[in-house]
Amino acid sequence: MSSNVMFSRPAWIAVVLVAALAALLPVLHLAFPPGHALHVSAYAMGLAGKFMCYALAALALDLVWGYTGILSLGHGLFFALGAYAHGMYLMRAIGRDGVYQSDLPDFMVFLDWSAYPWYWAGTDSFWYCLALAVLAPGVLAFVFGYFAFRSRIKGVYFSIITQAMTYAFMLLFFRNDTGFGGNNGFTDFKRILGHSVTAPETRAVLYLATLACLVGALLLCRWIAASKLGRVLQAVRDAESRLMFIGYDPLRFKLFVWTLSAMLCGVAGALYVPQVGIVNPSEMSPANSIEIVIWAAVGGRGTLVGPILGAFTVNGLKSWFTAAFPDLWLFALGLLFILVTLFMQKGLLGLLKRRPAAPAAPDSPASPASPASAEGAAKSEKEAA
Amino acid sequence: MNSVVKRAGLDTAHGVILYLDDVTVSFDGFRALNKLSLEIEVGELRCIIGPNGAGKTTMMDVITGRTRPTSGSAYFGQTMDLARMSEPDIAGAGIGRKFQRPTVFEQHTVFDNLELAIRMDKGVRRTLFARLDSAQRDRIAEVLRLVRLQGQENRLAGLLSHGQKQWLEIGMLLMQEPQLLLLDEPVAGMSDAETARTAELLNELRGKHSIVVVEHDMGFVAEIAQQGKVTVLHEGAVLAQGRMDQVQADERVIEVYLGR
Amino acid sequence: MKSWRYLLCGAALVLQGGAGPVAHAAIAPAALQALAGDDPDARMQAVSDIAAQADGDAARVLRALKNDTLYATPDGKVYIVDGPSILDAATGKPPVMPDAKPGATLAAASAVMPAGLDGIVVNNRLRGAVDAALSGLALLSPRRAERLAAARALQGSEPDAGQTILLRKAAGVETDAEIGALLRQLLAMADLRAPDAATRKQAVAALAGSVDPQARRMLQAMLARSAGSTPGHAPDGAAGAVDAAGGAHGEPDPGVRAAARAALDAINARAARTEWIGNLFYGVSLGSVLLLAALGLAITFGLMGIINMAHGELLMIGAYTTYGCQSLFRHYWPGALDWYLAAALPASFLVAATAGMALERTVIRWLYGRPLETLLATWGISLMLMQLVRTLFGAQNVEVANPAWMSGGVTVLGTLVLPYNRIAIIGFAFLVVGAVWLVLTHTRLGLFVRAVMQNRRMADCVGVPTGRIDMMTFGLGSGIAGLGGAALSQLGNVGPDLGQAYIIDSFMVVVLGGVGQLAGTVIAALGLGEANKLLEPLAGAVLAKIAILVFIIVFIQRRPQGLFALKGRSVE
Amino acid sequence: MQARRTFVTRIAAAAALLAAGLPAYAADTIKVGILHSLSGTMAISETSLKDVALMTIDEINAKGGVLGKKLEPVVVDPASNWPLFAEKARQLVANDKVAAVFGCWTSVSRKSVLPVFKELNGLLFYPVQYEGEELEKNVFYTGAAPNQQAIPAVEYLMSKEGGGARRFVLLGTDYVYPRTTNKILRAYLKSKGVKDSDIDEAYTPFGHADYQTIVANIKKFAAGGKTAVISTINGDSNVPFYKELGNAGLKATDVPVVAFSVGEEELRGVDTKPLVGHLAAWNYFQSVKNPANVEFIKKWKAYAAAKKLPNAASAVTNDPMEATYVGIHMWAQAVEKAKSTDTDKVIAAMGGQSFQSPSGFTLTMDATNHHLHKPVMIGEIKGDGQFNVVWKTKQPLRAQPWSPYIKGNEGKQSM
Repeated sequence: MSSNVMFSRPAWIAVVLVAALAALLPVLHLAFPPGHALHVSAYAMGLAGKFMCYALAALALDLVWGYTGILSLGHGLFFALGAYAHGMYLMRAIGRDGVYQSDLPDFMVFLDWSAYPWYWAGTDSFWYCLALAVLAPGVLAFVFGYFAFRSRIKGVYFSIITQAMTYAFMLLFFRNDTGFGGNNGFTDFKRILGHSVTAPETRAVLYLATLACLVGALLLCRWIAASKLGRVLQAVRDAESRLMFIGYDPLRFKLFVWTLSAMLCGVAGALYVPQVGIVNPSEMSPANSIEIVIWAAVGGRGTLVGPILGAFTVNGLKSWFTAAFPDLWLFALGLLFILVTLFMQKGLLGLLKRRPAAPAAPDSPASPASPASAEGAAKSEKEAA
Repeated sequence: MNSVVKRAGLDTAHGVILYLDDVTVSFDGFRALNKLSLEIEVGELRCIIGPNGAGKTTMMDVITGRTRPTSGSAYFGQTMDLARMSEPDIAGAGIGRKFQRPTVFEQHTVFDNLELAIRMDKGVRRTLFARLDSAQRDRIAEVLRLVRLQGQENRLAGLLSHGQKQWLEIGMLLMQEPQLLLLDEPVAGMSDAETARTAELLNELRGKHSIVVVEHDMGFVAEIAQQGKVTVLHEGAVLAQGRMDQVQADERVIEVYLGR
Repeated sequence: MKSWRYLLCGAALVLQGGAGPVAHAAIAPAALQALAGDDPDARMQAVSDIAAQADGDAARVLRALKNDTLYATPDGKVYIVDGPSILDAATGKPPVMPDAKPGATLAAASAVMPAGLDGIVVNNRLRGAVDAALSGLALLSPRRAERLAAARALQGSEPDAGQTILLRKAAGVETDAEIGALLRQLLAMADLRAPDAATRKQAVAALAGSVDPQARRMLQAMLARSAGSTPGHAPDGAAGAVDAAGGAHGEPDPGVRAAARAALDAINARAARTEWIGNLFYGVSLGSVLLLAALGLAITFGLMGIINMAHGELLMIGAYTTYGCQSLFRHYWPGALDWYLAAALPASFLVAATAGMALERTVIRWLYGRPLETLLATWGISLMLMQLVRTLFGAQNVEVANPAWMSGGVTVLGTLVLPYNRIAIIGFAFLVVGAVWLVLTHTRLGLFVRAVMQNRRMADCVGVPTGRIDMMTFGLGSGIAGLGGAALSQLGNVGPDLGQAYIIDSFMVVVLGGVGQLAGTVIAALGLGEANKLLEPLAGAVLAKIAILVFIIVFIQRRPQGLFALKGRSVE
Repeated sequence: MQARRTFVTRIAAAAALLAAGLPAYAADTIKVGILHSLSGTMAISETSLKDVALMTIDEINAKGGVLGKKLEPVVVDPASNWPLFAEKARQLVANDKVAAVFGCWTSVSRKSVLPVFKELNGLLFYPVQYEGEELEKNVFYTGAAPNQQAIPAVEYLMSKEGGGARRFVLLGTDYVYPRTTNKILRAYLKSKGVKDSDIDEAYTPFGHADYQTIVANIKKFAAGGKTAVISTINGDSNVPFYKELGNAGLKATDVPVVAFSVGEEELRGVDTKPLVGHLAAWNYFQSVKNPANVEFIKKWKAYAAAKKLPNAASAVTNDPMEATYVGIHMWAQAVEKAKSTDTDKVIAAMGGQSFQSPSGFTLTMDATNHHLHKPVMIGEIKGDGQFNVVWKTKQPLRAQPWSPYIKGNEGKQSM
């Protein structure tokens, strides 16, 4: 019996538990001196923070892919736009501490610019930039999505043009004359709201903010998924035309979830910049967008925990491999992707939940989500409820 | 362009719910519909038969807004120009369509399928905050009974038998409380028993809705057409029209359709 | 360069003695010594002096110098060391040495010679002089090709007095029309300096047909005003403008100036035309590259609907196979090195095809009907393939050389050079397209392929071995990609990242062309190529590329199914 | 929902692994980090630097190591991913507690790790010629600053020997190094009386592979007078550029191209016959003749063969490799002098360190600006992919990281 209950009791407990544990990291980081057994190094915390941003992006992507069956190969762009938007503030916040002691960022001084271009207006305000980090991806997604969905672009075609979009933006941002620092992008941040970005306290706060956003996003997505709208989204994925003929306008639903997802990605990006200390156009490279997809797939698409799990697993492995076997790690990672797609259609989460497989839904390029994993989706909905 | 629940503007003053007037549809030269004219009266159950490629499905497409007529006009009631409305609007206005191949939401339970179809404001916001009230639950239960799926409501639609899917789809149409039901081969691939039950079902619906049934199965048609009108399509135009026995007697029909 | 006067005498000698070397005169050791020294001007002088001898020895030494085969010992003895043979530069005979047999190898030689036998370094300046000198000699060569090359080589700079004399001589005896024209143009440049206006006027007229940038520069100089005037900016040269405040014109006589202006206009007009034609060619060329890159994908993605992210790596495999063949030829069959492509093409096709089939059997076959999952799997594959190549061949690019017949280019319209390798690749691209078309339309395999792609179940029922067809289709696509890689290796990098450079463009082309539409792919590729090349001069490389991408996005909005969308009755 | 629990354990695991994981390091070795991309787009250039670094470390260990301890290299792969560079740098310095890090190639990778080294007071040796406009206490730059590469090259081109070029095409990939270099060169050329109309500046995107139009433009521009091309094209685009150049019949004697990022390693990927005579400016060429270099080349070839590096047979040395080699040796010397690996002590000891480098000169580390005094050499490409050194400075030049040709740099010459 379908209902709008968000989480079952155990699920609630789990969420709170995980959040609490995650929130413990910065405390340990601050409370205990380096070397102490319980000390959590800035490195570990930074890593976890970074992963949480990735997780947020993966979660956002899964909302459109896993639930609505729209595969975006351009989410890296939304992520990057959020990052750049926040980066603009961080650049302004450097003030005169730059190499050329100018009010302008070094790269502008360097291009002999004497004033900020118009699109930098207002970026000295933290809150404006934060809003921008959400709105810029949102607006872009809305416009792009409106036209794409209106002309009923589906499946592969949609994926490819999203890829074209992010690729075009990457080239644009690589240009020095575009006014976003070209290849070097934004880096060497000094302070955020007056606090040094490298101070442990600032780090802790950023980390907690990220955690809060991630949990918030999780709850939001869960709420949407559990609502009737969530079921409509899956209906879009499985039989869009039927949905149309019972009176729903798929365009609006797709647009809604697509834009929302882009905004979440923007948030992830905004949180990402200060923690890694650099944003550059390669964040927009098609490969990065594909990686986000892979996180969702590895964790288990069509679920909400899956993408988070996936983001942590893949990036955790990446961080470890690149240090442990620098020459071979790509083999391992590549193999992982292949195995996951071949044998774990429900991703890692699928492994954790033993459930009988269900019959395949009619499958076509227009409904990308594989029947089995869609099944997984439907199921995980059920028992979360 | 919110699809509205109250059938604003559906004006059936002249007792006619659907007009097709000189509708022509051509794909790169090939005329799927050729000056097709047709009228469906309120509460009528009309059977439409015709050999493959006669244009039955294209006609459905035109009525439901999937295909735009190359020329001619299609009106829902006196006022609604179907050629100007989007699929969802048409559905919202009260035309329900069942496809040839049963299409239901396989990953949803039977209950969810019906709930999704329920007649209400289907905009994004309303959907997001939608809650089922008891009246709606009763309605769902009623339809479940009607389409003989009681006790199945928590099964995934994908697990239903072919016939059950057909019924579920019809049930979804009923949830929309449509004025006009378009049924494209409702008994295709059904066992005799299922066919019989479907016939019963349609007979129950007779009068409550205007119904257009496109079907090959003559036996079935004969069963549900009763004294009602039967239309024979051929090469995108009406070949003959009249009571079943008349039509069956018409030698042109025998020529092209029963073919010998 | 007064040396040209000697050169003239030498040349005269050569003429008298008919073609071919004359009485043998060894080369002055002093000159050689200077050549070996490190006073740049002395070395230039030495080149002139040697050139002045204008005989076989001189030519041999100069060529040796040009080809880095001229060696010197610290005490200034100079030898021509070419592979196994050693010659005394001065005499052109094997060096007279106590215990070295004639034709001893460099190693042997250096063993007996004073230590520190070392190559004589040539820099551009010296090389330029050597080239000029050699061309000067070649002007009188009996072989047309050599004379033509020489005449061409002499362009680009104004001939000096000595050169002029030689040129007149050569022009006098030149029988070939084309060469004659070139020589006359060179002479005309000299005549521009002539004292009397009439000669100058003739010269100007003669130069109207010239493609030599130097000629253009000189004409501009004539029109420019001497004071504060820049070449390239020609003020209005109407008669009477002379006494205007701007100072005197480079050319005093208004009549000649008018002629010069006319000539200059003619030259510029021709240049503009040539540039336009050039852009068109570049577009086609780029288009053919895109086509070769995308064609394989048009089959695997277009026909089979497999989002093959490893497509780029299949290109790479093709390129590396080409590299492998080249290395093998180098090693075992250096004589036929120029023809290594003949082996490389089939090889790259087979290797890539095999790799493709292996992928299809092991991974992709399990993912049919789940196109977006193949994307992930093939992405993983592409990562592994790249790393594999890195471990096998190293992260650095490997060298794939154009065969001799593919390097250089044909000069059309005087200035426009169409590189042979690009011409070859354009031709090749269309050959491959033709072949694919034939396979798909005129063979049983093609029939099956189309059948399976249109209705797998039905094909299955009528007994088409769909499994095998899938494998072979994918193999075909991969093989084509391999061919593409082989072709691309002739233009750019062959490295582990080769594939990444093309994968996105390939997808754009296929999608733009319309999935499953071979013709669409061809048109899309050429269209994008042209568009890109016509935009680039206006917007620059980056913006041009962005514009193209935006265009693609917008276009897909208009025609979601690509260029060649199939309209039809909606099917549920 | 057990998924959530494993998700917890994963965080915990990750944290444990990464935080607690590595700081346990043996006291009898000194760890040094090697931070070069072994995958991704930069692997092309950086892989060989990793190998040279390892070779140098072996060499030092063979001589008994430093302070009587063996050096223990920690190799990581930042995969040409700039944020990953920062992460890896932190891991090396904070977790592995390495005494020094040798690495980075692109400007952006350096910029992305800088904050880390400043924050953790680590030590970075950067072996690549770069744009300057930077001076960091924690970084030692063993590559060339613009005045140690670009300007002498242009001087040469303008000289009689160099062909007396009067017009210049500044051609580069669109990122900070070419931009800066060209900015400096433009200012320099102006100071030499070259008019703006005689300078043409053009940029191409990364990985640009189609140089038809560009080459055509160069040809057109060159029609206006004796022209030279100054190329700051990024490694990977050079092959297509040079192939186009060769086939379009632009000979070095007509339009010489001088490149700042093309060395022996890059030329391995090109058929150099059509390129004979084009130039490159570096502080070292494999072809320079002196005992130190002979030794260096011999060691490298032996190492490549021993480690079975891919196509070891054709192994070559180049400038950044030499810079890496020098950097590691100087660091070792400094540690010996400081009797400690403590960053500040080593920084102090680095000043004035000198080393007999394969370039045939004795290089000295400038105490005030952390750059090496380097000789400048101009080489012409030969048919065999090596370079003829056609010009070199008499003695090493002091680096000017803050180019006097960029305004606002006055009096910024040291820290």
